[in-house]
Amino acid sequence: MSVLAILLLAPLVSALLIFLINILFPYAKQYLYTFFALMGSGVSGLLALYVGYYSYFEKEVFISHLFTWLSIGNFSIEVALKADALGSFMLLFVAPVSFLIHIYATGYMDKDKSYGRFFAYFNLFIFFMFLLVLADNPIIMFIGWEGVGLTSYALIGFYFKDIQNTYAGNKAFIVNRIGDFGFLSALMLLFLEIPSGGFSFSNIFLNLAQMEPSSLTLIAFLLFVGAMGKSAQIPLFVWLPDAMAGPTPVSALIHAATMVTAGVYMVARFAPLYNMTPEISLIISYVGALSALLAALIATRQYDIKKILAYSTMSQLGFMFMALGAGAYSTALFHMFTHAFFKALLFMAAGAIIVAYHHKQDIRELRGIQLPKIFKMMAIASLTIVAIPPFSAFFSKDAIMGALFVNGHVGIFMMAFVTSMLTAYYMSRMMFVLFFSKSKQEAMESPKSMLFPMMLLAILSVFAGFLNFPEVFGGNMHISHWLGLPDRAVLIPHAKELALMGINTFFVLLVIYNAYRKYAYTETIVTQHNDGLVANKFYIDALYQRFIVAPIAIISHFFEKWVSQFLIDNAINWSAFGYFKLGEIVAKAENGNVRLYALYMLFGVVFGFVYLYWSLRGAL
Amino acid sequence: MLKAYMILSILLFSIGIVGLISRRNIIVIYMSIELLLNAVNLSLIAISADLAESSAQVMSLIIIAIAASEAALFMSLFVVLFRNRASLDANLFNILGGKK
Amino acid sequence: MQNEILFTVLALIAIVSSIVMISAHRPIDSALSFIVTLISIAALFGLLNASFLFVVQIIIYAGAILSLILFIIMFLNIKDENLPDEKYKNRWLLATSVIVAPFSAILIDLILRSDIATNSVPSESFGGIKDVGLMLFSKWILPFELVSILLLVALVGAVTLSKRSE
Amino acid sequence: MSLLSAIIFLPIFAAIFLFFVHLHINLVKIVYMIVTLIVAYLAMKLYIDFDAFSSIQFIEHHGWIEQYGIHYHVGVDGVSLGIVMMNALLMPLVAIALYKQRDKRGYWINLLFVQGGIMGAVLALDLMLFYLFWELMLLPIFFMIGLFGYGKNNFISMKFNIYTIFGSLMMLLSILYLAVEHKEQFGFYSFALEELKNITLTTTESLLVFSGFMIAFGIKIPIFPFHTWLSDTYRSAPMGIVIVMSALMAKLGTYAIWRFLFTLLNETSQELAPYFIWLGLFGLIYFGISAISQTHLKRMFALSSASHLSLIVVGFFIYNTYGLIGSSYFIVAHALSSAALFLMVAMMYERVQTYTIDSLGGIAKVAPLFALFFAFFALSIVGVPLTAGFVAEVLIILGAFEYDTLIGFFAATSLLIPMLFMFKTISKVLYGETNEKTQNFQDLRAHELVAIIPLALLILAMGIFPNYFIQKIEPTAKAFVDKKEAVYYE
Repeated sequence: MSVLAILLLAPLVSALLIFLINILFPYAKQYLYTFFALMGSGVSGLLALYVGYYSYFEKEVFISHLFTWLSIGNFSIEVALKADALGSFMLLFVAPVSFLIHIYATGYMDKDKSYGRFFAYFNLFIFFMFLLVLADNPIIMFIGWEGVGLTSYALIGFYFKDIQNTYAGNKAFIVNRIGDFGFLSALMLLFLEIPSGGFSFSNIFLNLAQMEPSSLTLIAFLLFVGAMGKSAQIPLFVWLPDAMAGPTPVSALIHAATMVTAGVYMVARFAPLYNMTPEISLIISYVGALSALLAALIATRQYDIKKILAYSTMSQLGFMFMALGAGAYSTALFHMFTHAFFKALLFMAAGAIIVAYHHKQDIRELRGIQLPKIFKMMAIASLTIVAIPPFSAFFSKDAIMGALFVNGHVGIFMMAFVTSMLTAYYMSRMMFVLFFSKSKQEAMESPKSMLFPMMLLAILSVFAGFLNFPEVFGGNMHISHWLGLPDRAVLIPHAKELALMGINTFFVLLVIYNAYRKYAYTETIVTQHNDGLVANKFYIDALYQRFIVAPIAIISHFFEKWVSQFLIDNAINWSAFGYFKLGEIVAKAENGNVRLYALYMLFGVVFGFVYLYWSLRGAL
Repeated sequence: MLKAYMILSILLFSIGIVGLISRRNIIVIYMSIELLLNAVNLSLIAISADLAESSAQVMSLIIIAIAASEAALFMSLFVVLFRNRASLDANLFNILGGKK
Repeated sequence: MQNEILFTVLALIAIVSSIVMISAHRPIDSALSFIVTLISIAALFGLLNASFLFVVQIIIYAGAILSLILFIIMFLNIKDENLPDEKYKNRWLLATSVIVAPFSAILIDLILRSDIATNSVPSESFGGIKDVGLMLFSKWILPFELVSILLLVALVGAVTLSKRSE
Repeated sequence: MSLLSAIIFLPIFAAIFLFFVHLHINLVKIVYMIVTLIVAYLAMKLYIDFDAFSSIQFIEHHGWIEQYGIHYHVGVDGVSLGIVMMNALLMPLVAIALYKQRDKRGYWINLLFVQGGIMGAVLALDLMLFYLFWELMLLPIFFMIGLFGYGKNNFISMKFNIYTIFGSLMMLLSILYLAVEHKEQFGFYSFALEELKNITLTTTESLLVFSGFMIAFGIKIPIFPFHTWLSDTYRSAPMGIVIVMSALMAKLGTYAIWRFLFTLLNETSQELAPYFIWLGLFGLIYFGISAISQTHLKRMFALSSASHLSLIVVGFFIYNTYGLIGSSYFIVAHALSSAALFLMVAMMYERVQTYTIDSLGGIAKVAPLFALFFAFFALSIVGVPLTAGFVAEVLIILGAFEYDTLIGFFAATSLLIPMLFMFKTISKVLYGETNEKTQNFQDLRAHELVAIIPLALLILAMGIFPNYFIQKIEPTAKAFVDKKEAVYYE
């Protein structure tokens, strides 16, 4: 068994074990589940660090061939795992963050009736995520891709007693599947373009040059449709805010740190393809910019603490897509890396608050909460997300800004800039409303199992930025070099970069000060009016409901009632009844009256005579 | 002359058919049938006379014999039917149509 | 010439009386006019030299069958309320005539167009009882015997039918 | 008696025996179990002995009505093997799951009969024999719906049978026409598939013959617009028959397209393929969308089956290696999933006495195992990864893209359409608050688990290790495609 196979299968095995225990022994002790859950994610977390270490320092590529999935004719799809630099990099944050959130979840889900079920799904999710990351060919990647969507569906609707949660899960999965539709179509087109040699990533990239440019464009676009769905970009983002119905660890792991970034990972994975289709790259940039702006705008008027964070996630993903579109793949990945830490931290802190205050999520009801440790952690995360130096996101976001600046699309750059201002605004709004208030609310501090992972993540949020220390400060961009992705040249003069950073930081601080004036120790958040375009999320959900969901229901009804039953079935039934009626009419003639029979005979005779006479008229 | 006889025979035959179909009185129906037979007989005899051949006359004789036996049956039927229904209406005798 | 006049008169009598027969309301009227038809047909037989058939027609038809009908009519003591209520009798007659008309018209037309008359001269004894009798008992012996069986069957049938079923 | 004949006639003779010998109902069930298990064992043996190469194997050939060239001629290849296996596997499982619910001798006798009929129709290589079995398997269904059905069962039974017999008669006309044509061209009557494919037909003739076959198959599958018998029949029919119809008989229709139309009328099939592909795609979307507004579980699953069967038809008519393998694989995968799902629905009906989706809810809370399996089978119908349906759908979509990009996109909507109704159903049935109907919902009992766990495992195995199964189908599919291309280049 190779390292990767163990890494992949450990969570699966633990998921299955938890599952079996849950089914066979409904009254099993909770620590049993805890043990298996942490074993699964722990083993893979450690192995991921090992893989990351060897990949980074020894430039080693881990490969593990499991079995042949499908072999038709001379074309076969292998279940092979491959941890190249990109894969190892993904593992490096996915696995440890998963492990930390597992630890956190043991505290969060403590005494929950469905403790076992939760961890079964959770470990299953990690399995699929690893499959997605490690897959050496797109079909297996797609399996992981769908699998994470599926577990996400199960976890969003985890508290299924409230059917609204289930509907949120349905929505997530259906919207994701629209993306998958694009993804799979792209894969199929790609598959058919490849002349021979298997459907692995390396072979695809080898054959890129021979492919039709037009079909490449189509493939690139369809792949991006898949990414849109998974990474909640316009227009397929509607599921993400609703997905917050799941337990908070789920939001932290799946809807912030890992799954939603799969779209970014996938686009980066197909970087050689996107380098050949600049027009699609531009579309990606614009979609990312618009999503970032829209989400940030909506976030400024949300009250649910988790929804604010959800929109913030979407907005940050928008940033990553902007970078991807600009060709700065490793920059996007680096932002994803730091984002995983600080966004997970934010969600975990939010979860701690929610647990401490008995599942209240509205920031208007949570004003003036008294949780000093949580506050510290949340403050670090917030400062990170608004990109205050020297927190990690400062480096990653400014790298993105720099790339956009160089790339030359002023509109995108301006949108990115406005978005980062708005980010500062809504984050500080949330922080000030939660912690800076005249009223005070006391509560129990969270258990250690929840605090410990948060601390670790806080440390990572602060220092992760130094891993890719920009050259302008004398760093050497370790991660970018390690990843070795085909970035399109991003050369920004150091003076300009410094100026950009300065301007950015200055405006961010200005915005934070404004937010402080507006929200800290005031009643603004309560008195603020609650209507208008932004507060109603631009009516997008209503639009979707109006123009997509409702028409489908109407069409369905129309098909079933009018086409199937009225038109076709009636036609068939009436053709049968027609015979019946015809029989009745004919039977009327056969009424037993012999005179009439004679009459019919007469008719026949006369007709025969006339016919014969007519046809023989020439002979006569 | 033969043609005149034949035409007369045709006319009588047609009148017989009209009576057979349009009347509901079974006695009249019976007599219409007899008229048909007579019309045929007439044409047979006319042909026989024209050909100077007596076979047709024998045929007519046999037809008359058949008519006689038919008459016997019809008469007994009249008696039976009238006894059961107290009517001569042909429309009443429609058990051939099955149960209604 | 004499024959033609006789034929025309007899034919007219036969047609008129048969029309009366089918259109009369009461069966007794029909029966009486039918006798007229039968007798005129018998006379036509005579006109055609079929002297034996003339006799047979008079005796069997006009004599036996028709008197049987009259007897039955009397026997059943048919009153007016026993007669069918033929409200649309005339319409029926008219409609059926219209249907039959093309049939007769075509036949008549064919008869008129065709050339069927041979006008053979019959022998002296033609149509006499000897002539017919010889034919009947030589060439037609089998049909004759069969008819006798038929008559027997009809006899038995008539008796069985009119027997009151217990 | 050799293997295939044993598989065909064992159930039929057992059914006849049970019909004439009045045994106690428990004995009837035992005989049923023994017979179906023997058949399952024989089918297993068949599967193991089956060599993965293209030609037809296990051929039996005996004279029957020699003067008209009708033979008893059976054989199995990669595609029919799948249906034989499903038939052999599902019948005992159905009995295990439902044995407590039905105490009528006729129920089990008819099921045995229908098993034999389907086996015969799948394995027949002589058109007359095929027609015979094709009609033979209708008969039990007629009785089952009429005797044990729900609602307006007599009307529905009559409608279903008149409808399908109408189709069968059209097919019979085509078969007879072919046989007579063979006599004209080669001097002797023949109903053998191998010989009939040699005759040459004019365009009009082959179109007529084709449509005769296609009406029969289209009604049985059903293809739009021959589908209106479907939802009523499924609603009314007892569950054993619903499973047989959705899992086996409908598949038999698609299989027959492959076996008979593609063999006999290869060129005509090629020419008409685009129309049927579009019809299938339309059906896929149409049935899927129709299913969304259904409130009756069985009706909904009926339309869902129809939707997927349309996809199978598309896969066959695409007629390339991926499409053929995908469709054959889908036949098996969908048989497993839909049979399992209908079994679950039957178990649910036994507990709550209703099929109305809106009157259910919260089952996941009181019966987690039931909910788990129900959700699993529903998801396997949707075709999520690691289930057999996913592999099949991917292959069909791949084939569709190879055929034409636009058709590929439409075929790929099969990722979306089934979800729309399936997820709504899962939510409404399993989740939410319990109500007075479902609060005492009993979880799965041991015998029910025995019936559905093999199905679940098989679905997973086929989803995770498809290669092992596809190796049995692949040579047959490739042989067909090679032949098609040979014709194409001539």
